[in-house]
Parts: sequence; C-alpha cells; structure tokens
Amino acid sequence: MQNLIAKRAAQELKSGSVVNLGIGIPTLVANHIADGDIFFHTENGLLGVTDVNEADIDPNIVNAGKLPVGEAIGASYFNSAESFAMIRGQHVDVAILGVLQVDAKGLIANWAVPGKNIMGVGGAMDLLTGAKKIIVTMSHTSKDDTSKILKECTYPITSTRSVNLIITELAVFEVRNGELYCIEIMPNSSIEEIREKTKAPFKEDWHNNGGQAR
Amino acid sequence: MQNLIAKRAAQELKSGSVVNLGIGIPTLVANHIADGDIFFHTENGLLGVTDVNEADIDPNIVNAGKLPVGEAIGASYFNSAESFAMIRGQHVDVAILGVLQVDAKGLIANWAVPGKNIMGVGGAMDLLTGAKKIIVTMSHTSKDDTSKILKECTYPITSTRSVNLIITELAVFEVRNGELYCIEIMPNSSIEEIREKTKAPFKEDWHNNGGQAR
Amino acid sequence: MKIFSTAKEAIEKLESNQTIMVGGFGLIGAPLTLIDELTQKDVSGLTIISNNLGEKGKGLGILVNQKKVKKGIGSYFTSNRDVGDAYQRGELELELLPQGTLAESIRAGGAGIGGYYTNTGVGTELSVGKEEKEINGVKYIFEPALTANVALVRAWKADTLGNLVYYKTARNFNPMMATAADYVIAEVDEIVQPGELSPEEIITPHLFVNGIVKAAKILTKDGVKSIG
Amino acid sequence: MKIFSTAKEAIEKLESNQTIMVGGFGLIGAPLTLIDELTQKDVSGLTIISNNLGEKGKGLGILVNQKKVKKGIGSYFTSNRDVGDAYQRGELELELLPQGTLAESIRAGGAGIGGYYTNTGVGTELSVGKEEKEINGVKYIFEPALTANVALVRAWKADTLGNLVYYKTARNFNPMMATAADYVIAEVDEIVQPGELSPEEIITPHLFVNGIVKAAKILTKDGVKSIG
Repeated sequence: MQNLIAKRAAQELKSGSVVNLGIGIPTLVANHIADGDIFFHTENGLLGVTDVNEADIDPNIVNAGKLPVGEAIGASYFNSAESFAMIRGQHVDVAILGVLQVDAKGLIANWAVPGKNIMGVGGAMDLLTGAKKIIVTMSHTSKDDTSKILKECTYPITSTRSVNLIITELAVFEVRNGELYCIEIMPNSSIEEIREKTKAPFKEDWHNNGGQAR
Repeated sequence: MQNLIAKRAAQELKSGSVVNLGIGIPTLVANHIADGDIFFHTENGLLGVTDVNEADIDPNIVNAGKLPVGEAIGASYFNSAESFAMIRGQHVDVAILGVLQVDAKGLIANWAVPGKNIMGVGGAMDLLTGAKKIIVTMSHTSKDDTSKILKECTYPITSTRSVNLIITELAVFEVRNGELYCIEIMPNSSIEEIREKTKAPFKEDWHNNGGQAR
Repeated sequence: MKIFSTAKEAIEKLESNQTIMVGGFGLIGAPLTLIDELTQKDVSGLTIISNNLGEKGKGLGILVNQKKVKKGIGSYFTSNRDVGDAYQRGELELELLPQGTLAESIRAGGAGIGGYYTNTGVGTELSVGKEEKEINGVKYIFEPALTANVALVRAWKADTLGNLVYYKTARNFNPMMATAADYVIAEVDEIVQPGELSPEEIITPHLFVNGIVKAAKILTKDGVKSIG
Repeated sequence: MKIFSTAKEAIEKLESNQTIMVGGFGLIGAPLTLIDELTQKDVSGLTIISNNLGEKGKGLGILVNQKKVKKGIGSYFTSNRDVGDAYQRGELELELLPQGTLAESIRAGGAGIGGYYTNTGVGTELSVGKEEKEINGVKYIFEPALTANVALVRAWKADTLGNLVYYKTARNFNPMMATAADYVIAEVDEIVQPGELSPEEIITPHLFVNGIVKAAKILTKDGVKSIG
C-alpha cells in the first residue's frame, strides 16, 4: 500500500525538480524515480540525497528522519539556516509530506495531537510555507478506520496554506481554490469506497485521466 | 605625519585582536604591528589581510579600498552578508577609521558632505554600530586649516554612538561618557597648539602617561 | 583562542542559570564529549537552545533527567519522552519553534539583528502572541533573535587559530551557534596547523571561536564510542 | 539549468523595467561579460541593485550613461561621478543603504524573510522614514528584504548542474544575489563535471542557478581583458 502511494507520488515529479521528502511514505518515493534528474533535498543540510548500501553507511550523513542516506554526485552540504533559507525562500520545487489529517480546504495537521505529549514541529511549517508545491502522501484512514480526510481538522493546523495534491491508497485529490477534487481512483479502489471513507465534501473531475476512473 | 598617527594607533592593538582598517591613514596601521598575532578583517570578505608584493598582486584579492592585499596564513574568505554579520554582531574587536569631523561627544561624520556629490556610505555605519572599539585616526585640521574637532558636527553623523579614541598628529583624545579627554600630546605638538586647533571643549587627563605630556 | 586538553577544562567557565546553545540534529553533529562533561558538572537552571533535548537518558536527555535544565528552546522534543513528561509535571519550560525559525533566529543573534519577519507559522498555534505584520501583501510574524552565554559546537577539524570546518550533515546548527554566543567552545576530531585548511573552505572563521578541544566521544555506526 | 554558449543568449530573457541584481565590489567579482552584453541590449527603466554603479564610463557606469537605469540601490555610488551628476539632474533615482544592510537585505530576500531590524543607521539621515523598534532596550530600524527579477553573478567554477564556487574576495555579494532573484545567471571562468567540486566546498548549490556562461572578460592586474 505504501509503495503504491509512493509510486503515484513519484509520477508527479518533473525532471530537474528539487524535492524534499518527509518521514514515512515520502521516503519511499525516491525508490520509484526512473530518471536521475530529480534532486532530493533534506532540511538538515544536504542537496543530493541518495540511497546508501548497508556497507557504506556513514552515521554522519542522515536525512530529516535521522536515517542514514548517501551522497549523490554533485551533492552539496550546508548549514540549517541556509537549508531553511532554501525552503522558506521558495527554492524547493516540491515537498512530499505525511499528515495526520487533511481538511476540505486542503489544510493539513501533521505536528501535534491535543492532549498527547508530541512536542515537535521540526521543518513541517517551514515546508508548508515555502515549498512551491506540496504533495501529501498518506493512508486514507487511520488505524481505527476513521477517515483522515475531514471537513475540518480537529488537530492544530500546520499552515494556513492549502496543499496541492493528496495521494492515498484509495484516491488522488487535487486542491483547487480551496476545494477538493477527486481526480483519480487508485487501483483496487472504487468511487463508492472513496465516498464512504472521505469525511470531507469533494467534487469529482476525471477529465484528465481518460477511462481510468468509474 | 600619517605614519606618526598610524604608529600610535598600532600601540592600541592587543595581541589576538581582530581589527578592521578603514581607507587612508588606517591602512598604514598594519605596517606598525610588531607582533603577528593581530588579525586584519576587511568587510569585502577576508579575515587575514596582509601586505602583498608588487609581483604577487592578485587583482581579485583586495581590501575595502579596492587596493590589492595579501592573504595571511590561516586566512578565510566569506561573502558580504557573513562579513557584515561579523561586524554587526560585534565579533570585530577594533575598527580604525578616518573621519571628516568629530564632535565634543565623540560622534563622527565620515560619509557625506552637504551639497556635495558624495553618495556613498559603504561600511562606515555598520562598523560604528558593531565594532567593540572605535579608533579614529585623522589629521587634526582640514586642508584649509580649520579644526576637524568641533563642538558639533556640521556634516551628517555616521552613528549615534561615540567613538572611543581619537588620534591626530597633535593629540590623543579619549571619549569618556560623551566627553573628550586629551590624554596625550603627540611629539612636536604642545597643549597650546592643541587648544588652539580644537574647536570642541575637552578636559585634560595625563595621569596615565607619566611625564610625556606638559 | 585557547586549546583545551580536556573537556572538563573547556567547560570550566560554564555556570548555573546560563543560556547554552548546543549543536546537533539528534546525535549527528552534537558535541557529545562536552555534553557528557556537562552532565558531570554541578550546574542548574540552564536554558538550553538545541534542536532537540537528546534522547531518553542520552546526551542532553541526561541533563533533563538531572533537572539541570530550566528551559528548552528547540524544534523537536518528541524523540525524548522524558522531555514531554518533565514538561507535563511542570519541571521544565519549553519553547517550540519551527526548525527554520530556530536556525534563522540563531543566525540573527550572531549577526546583530534584533529580530525578523517570517511567514512560517502564521495563523498556527505557534504564532499565538506573536506580532503580525503585513509586508507587500504577505502576512508575517515577528521572531526575535536568539543569543546565548555559551555555545557548545561540534566541528570536524580546527586549526590552532580556531578556524573550523564541519563534516557532511553534522554541520547543521553548529556554524550559526558558533556566531551567537559570548563564549564558543568547539569539540573537534582533529587539530591542524594554520594554513592546512583552505581559506575558501573554512566555514567558521576563528574570530567566532574561544576554545577548542579534541572529541573523546564519537558517533559510529554502532552508536556513541569513547576514544583516546 | 542551462549552459549558454554566449552572454547574449544568457541575457535574452532580460526585459525593460526589470529589477536586476549585479554582483561585485567595484570590478572585483563583477560579471563583466554579462554587464558588457547588457550595455548592448535595447532595454530601459532598469532598477539595478549593486554595491556601486560601476566607474565613470565603465561597467554599469555605461548603462547609467545610456540612461537605461531608472534607479540604483547600493552602498557606494561615490566612485562614479556620473552617477551623482545624473542624480542631480533628476535622471536617476538612488537608494543609499549601509553596505551591511544591502548585503543582509539581499540575503533576507533569498531566504523568504519579509524584513528585519538592524541597529546600523539608527539616528542618522539614512534612517529617515524608517520604522523604529526597541528590542531588549536597543533601538533598531526596520529594513525590508530585497529581491529581483534577475541576478547576474560572477563565480569562479560551475559544474554542469549549476553548483558554484567563488574566488577569494571576488565572492562578496554574489552568493546572496544568487538566492534572491527569480532568474539567476552566473558567469564563470571554468565549467567542470558534477563531482569535481567538493560537496563541502560548494558555496551556491545548483538549485539557485538558472544558467551559466563562460566569462569572456576578466579582471587582470592591467585592467579588464577580453579572452577566448
């Protein structure tokens, strides 16, 4: 399921793009890139993230999730202020993020759960503000089977900015002028299942993907 | 005369200091440093300025006056924002500057002359704000023999901060709580000449330099 | 600039109630030797500015458990549950900042900037109580600069003047912190002679650095190891 | 990222009335080839952000004399008397900023910061009309960020991805300008393959750079010379 989502997200990435990958499903996106012309940025200070073999692991080269990564040819290192200057100054083309909730306007919550001891925000708010395009990759429902796509987020929002695209194992939604448009039904999913498991109003628009849906 | 002033200024520099030298007399100060433990900073992006022989001139290594300089062992280069972050963040110990006028409170004017086409400020205001200690080196009078030490500057001031020390060919003044104290009479000068050529009130305090004065 | 022979000497000047910046993103680029020494020093009431407050029972996490930390300023305290627990018990103040704001505020502190306007965090819980300003039609919030009494940083090599270079993603917060404190100590793998580091390559010029000391604890694939 | 074979191609997209940042401190670190090409292009109404506006009849000074420049934003226009004269005749607007403010405002522009507070210039003629704010007992003035449509920068080497390194004090304003414009062209001495520049040494990562072109005019001891 995670790989299905990651693979779909990978299709969104245009040649030459600079892409920041969040923790979780987003990390898997790199495995589905055919062409070498996508540049992965990690906010802890590296442009040019690649996979690394177990044998080549260097404990001092990590991604935002503190997992070991490799250094691509043509990579560069920089400090955290410079790294976030890239993000906040709109020099990163795409950020792919996981979320806890997303609402009918495409606003997300991904940094805090009321009443729980999660006291970290990391780079989430910076990416939401600064990346040119935001893609959310997530499971459509949480472990207890409740929808993560809601009329309104019940957790604190990460930004007043809407994301651009939401990819789940069931569907792909585009956010247009603060409204959700379901533009694709994922394999083994159906519009009925999407309707059932989406607790936010959305419109349907399949004109861009032929007979793939319905 | 210029060398006399520069030599006196050099005596103020403590071992280990980081010193920014302005254009003109200040540039000469470097020639009077006995010990190699003074680090010269130039705001266009070099810590570790040294002299350069005619034969070794590199047109891309210059000081703030755009004159060729050399690179000391242990030197480093940085961009203008980093260089001024050093200055404005109070990481430079001493700035030695030329001025057009200095007043009774130790305020200086060194960047603009009303009615004249001088439209440059460069790093003067940054140094005045940020350097821990400011030493002024200047001729006591201007070409037309009028005093450059005035009750109040008639030219626009560079900063609301007073300088710390003023060295001319006639005298050394210290600024204490916004008042001028003449603390030294330079060789071949006299207190009478200083009084005559200084158009700002000042106190006299020789207790720190034995019989040298009077 | 002083070359210390032990971490103990290096942090001799640290006192209770000081604000201390500590480099690192998790254990990566953290001054592990200096932190360890700090856990052995009799101080209290510290304000720690660091991306996170160590892990459970590790690094800065020990300081927290020792109740030496009055306040933490960082972006990600989640990875150490003890931090959240101490906060809930009211034993620890926390100030949570977006990671980019944390980095930028430290840089501002080192550069003599009083504060700045960012649009990160606007309209979220983390902007509550912060001044808002519209500039060219965009909403921003004011963030004040951060400075400290002491910065403990981790570098790769130092020369004997105090010039520093960093290693890969272990660079992270260290270069900014080295600019933003009154007293800066760098823990390094190697101390070389002036001239051995290329002038174009030096990341932290020596004017920022007050002392250097060789690392006695390093991060390996198999965790933190003591050396030398 | 595009590798242009001529400076003419490189500046094809430039248009009248744009704001253009131009690197350099005097001729040092100035993109001499691109500037020369700009003097041959039919544009007008430009706003130029650069430390100075060339020298009398040289570099950006030619642009000024051609009346292509509507406004200059910089710190030191004194070295070109034509600039002062054009200003007095009312043909040229000028905005004079302290050099540190110029550098910092450009960095802020590239970093998504709306503006910031500096104490440089407080209480002087250059603070007239600027918002004042007291932070922790210190007076500061507000300075807005600077951005541009185009930045013309001078680097030493580029790799074919667009990563840049600079040469000695020719670095100056170039790295910040490379971050603060929508379209960034770098003029370089040498173009190398990815991997030839050390990842720790790269000053401008390629994500900032839109195009590179080899320099045809270089600064020598004996002045500016045309090569290749």
